[in-house]
Amino acid sequence: MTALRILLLIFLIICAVAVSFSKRLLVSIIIYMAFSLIMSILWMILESPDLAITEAAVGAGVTSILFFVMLKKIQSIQMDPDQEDES
Amino acid sequence: MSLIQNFPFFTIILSMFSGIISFILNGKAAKWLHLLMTAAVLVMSLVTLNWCMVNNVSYTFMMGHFPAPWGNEIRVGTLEALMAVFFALLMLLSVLGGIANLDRDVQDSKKNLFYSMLDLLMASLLALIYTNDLFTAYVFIEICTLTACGLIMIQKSGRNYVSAIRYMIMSQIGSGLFLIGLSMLYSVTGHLLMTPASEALAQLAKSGSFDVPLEVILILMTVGLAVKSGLYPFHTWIPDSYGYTTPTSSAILSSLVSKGYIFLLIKLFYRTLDFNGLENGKLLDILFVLGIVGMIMGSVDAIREDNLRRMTAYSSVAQIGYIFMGIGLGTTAGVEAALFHMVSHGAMKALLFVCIPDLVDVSGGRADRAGLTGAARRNRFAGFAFTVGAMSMVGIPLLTGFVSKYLFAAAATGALRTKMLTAWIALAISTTLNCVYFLRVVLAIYTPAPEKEALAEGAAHSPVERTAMAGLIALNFALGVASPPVVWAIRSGLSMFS
Amino acid sequence: MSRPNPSYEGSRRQKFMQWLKGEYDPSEGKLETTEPDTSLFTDSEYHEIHLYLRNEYADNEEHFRRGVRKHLTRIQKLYRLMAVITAIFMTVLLLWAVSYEPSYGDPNAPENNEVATRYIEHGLAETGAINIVAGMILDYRAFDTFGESCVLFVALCCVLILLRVDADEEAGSHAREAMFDRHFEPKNDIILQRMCRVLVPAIVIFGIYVVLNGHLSPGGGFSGGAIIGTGLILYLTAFGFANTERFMTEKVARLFSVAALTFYCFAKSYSFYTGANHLPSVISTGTPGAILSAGLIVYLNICVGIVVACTMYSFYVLFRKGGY
Amino acid sequence: MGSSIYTNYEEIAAVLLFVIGFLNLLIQPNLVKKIIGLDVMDAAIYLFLAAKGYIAGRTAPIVTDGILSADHYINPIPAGLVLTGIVVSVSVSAVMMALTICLYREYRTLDLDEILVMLQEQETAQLQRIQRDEREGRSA
Repeated sequence: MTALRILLLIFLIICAVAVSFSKRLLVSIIIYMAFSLIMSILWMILESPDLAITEAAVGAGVTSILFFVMLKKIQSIQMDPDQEDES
Repeated sequence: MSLIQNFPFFTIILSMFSGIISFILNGKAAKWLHLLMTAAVLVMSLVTLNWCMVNNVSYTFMMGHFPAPWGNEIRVGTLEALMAVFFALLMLLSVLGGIANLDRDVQDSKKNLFYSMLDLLMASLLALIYTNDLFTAYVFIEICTLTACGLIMIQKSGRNYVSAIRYMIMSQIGSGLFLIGLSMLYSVTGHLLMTPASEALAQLAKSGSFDVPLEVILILMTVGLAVKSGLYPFHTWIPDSYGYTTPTSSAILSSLVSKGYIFLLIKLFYRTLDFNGLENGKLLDILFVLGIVGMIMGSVDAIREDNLRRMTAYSSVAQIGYIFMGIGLGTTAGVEAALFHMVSHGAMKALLFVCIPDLVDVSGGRADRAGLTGAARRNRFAGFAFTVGAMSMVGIPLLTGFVSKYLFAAAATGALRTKMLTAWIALAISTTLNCVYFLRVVLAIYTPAPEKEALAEGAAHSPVERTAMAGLIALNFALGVASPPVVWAIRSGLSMFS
Repeated sequence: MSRPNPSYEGSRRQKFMQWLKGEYDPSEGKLETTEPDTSLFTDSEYHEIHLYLRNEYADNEEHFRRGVRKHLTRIQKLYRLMAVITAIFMTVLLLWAVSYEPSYGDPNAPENNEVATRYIEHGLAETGAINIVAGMILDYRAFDTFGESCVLFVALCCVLILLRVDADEEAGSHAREAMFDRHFEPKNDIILQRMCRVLVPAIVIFGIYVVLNGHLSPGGGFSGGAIIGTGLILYLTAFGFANTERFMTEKVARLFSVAALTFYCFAKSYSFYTGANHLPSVISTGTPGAILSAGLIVYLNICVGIVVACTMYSFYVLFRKGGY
Repeated sequence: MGSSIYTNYEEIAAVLLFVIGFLNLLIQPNLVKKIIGLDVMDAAIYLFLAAKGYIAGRTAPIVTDGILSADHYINPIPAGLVLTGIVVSVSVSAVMMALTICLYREYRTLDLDEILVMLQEQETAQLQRIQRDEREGRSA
């Protein structure tokens, strides 16, 4: 169990570092999703099922969806021809 | 338990409830609800204050069916009630004082959301004042941060978005530090309520275990709250956030929000982290030094700034420095002076922020000194209000700024010799610098500028705003002339605070 | 404007005054400006030349931009350096503190004191909740949790202020937002729609199960609400606004949130008031294990669930289109 | 250094994650990464708290088989605090995301440093325009 714990913790740190160094934002967000899932497994190991279910629903679910929709929105603003002419 | 003792709880719930209900009201109804709610909070807090002063006790109020180490609780005393009175009063006057500007700056369809935020801000400030539980404090700090962010960006413009996001970043760092300190505190004491935690801490200090975590906890929590209240090296978000939003927001942000965090810090020092034990540590010295640096550098930055609202915002940095300097003196008198200055700075800054837009309006929208020339001749009332606020900031007798400077100087005599001299010198320098930048503006606005007379014609005069400004002027004079009862209330409140 | 004293230009005093006034000269250090020989010109001519030169430089966008950028980069470098130093200092400080903390999994750690013991040993009798965490956050420490719901509510208000497109917005914003939204609309994707017919009811029912069993099993209002919200979002992505607006409009979301929060507010006020004044409370804890047990907890969980589901769905919709 | 450093892996990881998140929040110019940094920072604190609540060999605080002994369950308080905290961090990140969209709409970039440069430019240009107008007004 200790080995698994340490492995998961190392994954967490790798994810956190990878977020800051990845070039594309979409990749960072997917890595953040993975971060949340690992976190939720860790909380299961730490005997806190309440937290695990919340983190899985919120961190990996809703927050990531919000991130995706934000990126999409930004892309659609970018593609908007009207605004390009104005600026 | 008498009905009056329930009033603090009623004020918190009432303001939260009006915040929730405002969400489905229209803008006008939400405005009236907000004004009525603040007035009700003011009256109830006054009654509580009276009750506490007559009975000269402080009491705890259980939030639920379970007593101290298990359930949440709030604690009420003279000092808390006094702060609640002033916070409600300043909130009411700031909103009334900027009401015409609010109508102009805030979109009609979003007015109800704005008032909803104001209600919840009031609730969170009241909860920060009264709470006796560390985690409740954290949750309400977050409400306070988010509502403050909402107040900054209510006037939609790119500049306000930038200041809002900078504010959020700094505040989240502060909250993060506070929360990790809180987790460590919980892990070594096992309590979240302030009083049991302090008992556990006293035992730990006796047994000598966990000395290192305790020191780190102290540093983390203090730095967290200092970042959030804008102590000098962490002040970079202040001028932008205060400088460009609607005047009510600026007034509330500078006179209430940052004060709420400082009050919580003082409460932590007194109730949990053992203020008297702190005197031996280095932390108060660091706060003292940062306060002094803030007093001087804030004023220097204010001198360099030409835009009037940003200048006033920089002067807030200096005033926060005064408050931390008072806490850093390490004596009860210093904390009393800091508490009085929290009130008096609130009164002065609310007045300044509320009257500046009127001066700018009669100068064709220009906020720099050259553009404001003669503004006081075009709008005499606002000019007078600005002069009173500026004189108070400088520390002219009969006004509240003088009393707080006097209290700081008097408190310094009781401190260590080096601190005493440093405090006096810093007070002298800071006052001189205050004089420079405020009197410069006062002179500019009274300099005749006949070619600009035409600008005065289009400016609107709102009687409500004038009444509110008159109220703030009166408050400045009242706190200056009749300060002894307030100081006495602070003193007696502080004696039953811990 | 009088002619400046030649010896004043470039002197320390002038630099100090410039610094004091916060003036920033964008062409500083870039251009060699020679003062025109004053003996050749009359006073007014000199003034004109002076004005012309200054205007030229002020309008020179490229110079100006580079100057500002250089100035800001200098500040940013310093700022980054400070941030890294702070971070290193903080790592050392925190690790130092952690090394003296109670060790992992230690049953004798100070936080396992009478508070936690009472929550476990009397929690079932006093709150009626089998899930002790739910009993703790919704009964023992209910004020925090009410504050937490309010945080979510405040966040919703902030996002509404920022992103909702109203009638009084500048003309054309509605049309523009609708056009942006076309990038999201699925082109009636048959696979997605078939999958959603199966998945969405399952997700929503699971969410409702998590909410209703908050006091009996892991989960509760918040996680269940988030699950329901995700289900609604999935439905919206598959079938588009035309279908969701049949049952989920802004008005519905707003009324549900406010009703839930109002109920929460009143229920908790009642319990705080009776608790503090030592009055008997009419709320009974019921039989442990039944769905309708644990006093107010199950109702509060439902309220939190509604608020969270509506808020999450609203966030998504506002981010996408700025309104319903 | 104390002895707990050899056993508290979760806490050490939490400290490292906290600092990584802190640095991301402060020195990443990109707003999206700043927000992720903020979330990482908060998650680190929650990991710290949850690890504090764990007791070796005990089960989750959900009453099973009617056992009501404190020796059987882990500490429920950290879990409750973290549950509250997660909600707060979601709310904060949602607000920051909304702000990011607005900033992008206004300035067409996600780089906060770039935005600050633009603001400074606007401000200085405005100031110079005012000063120029004044000079011309006076000389005329």
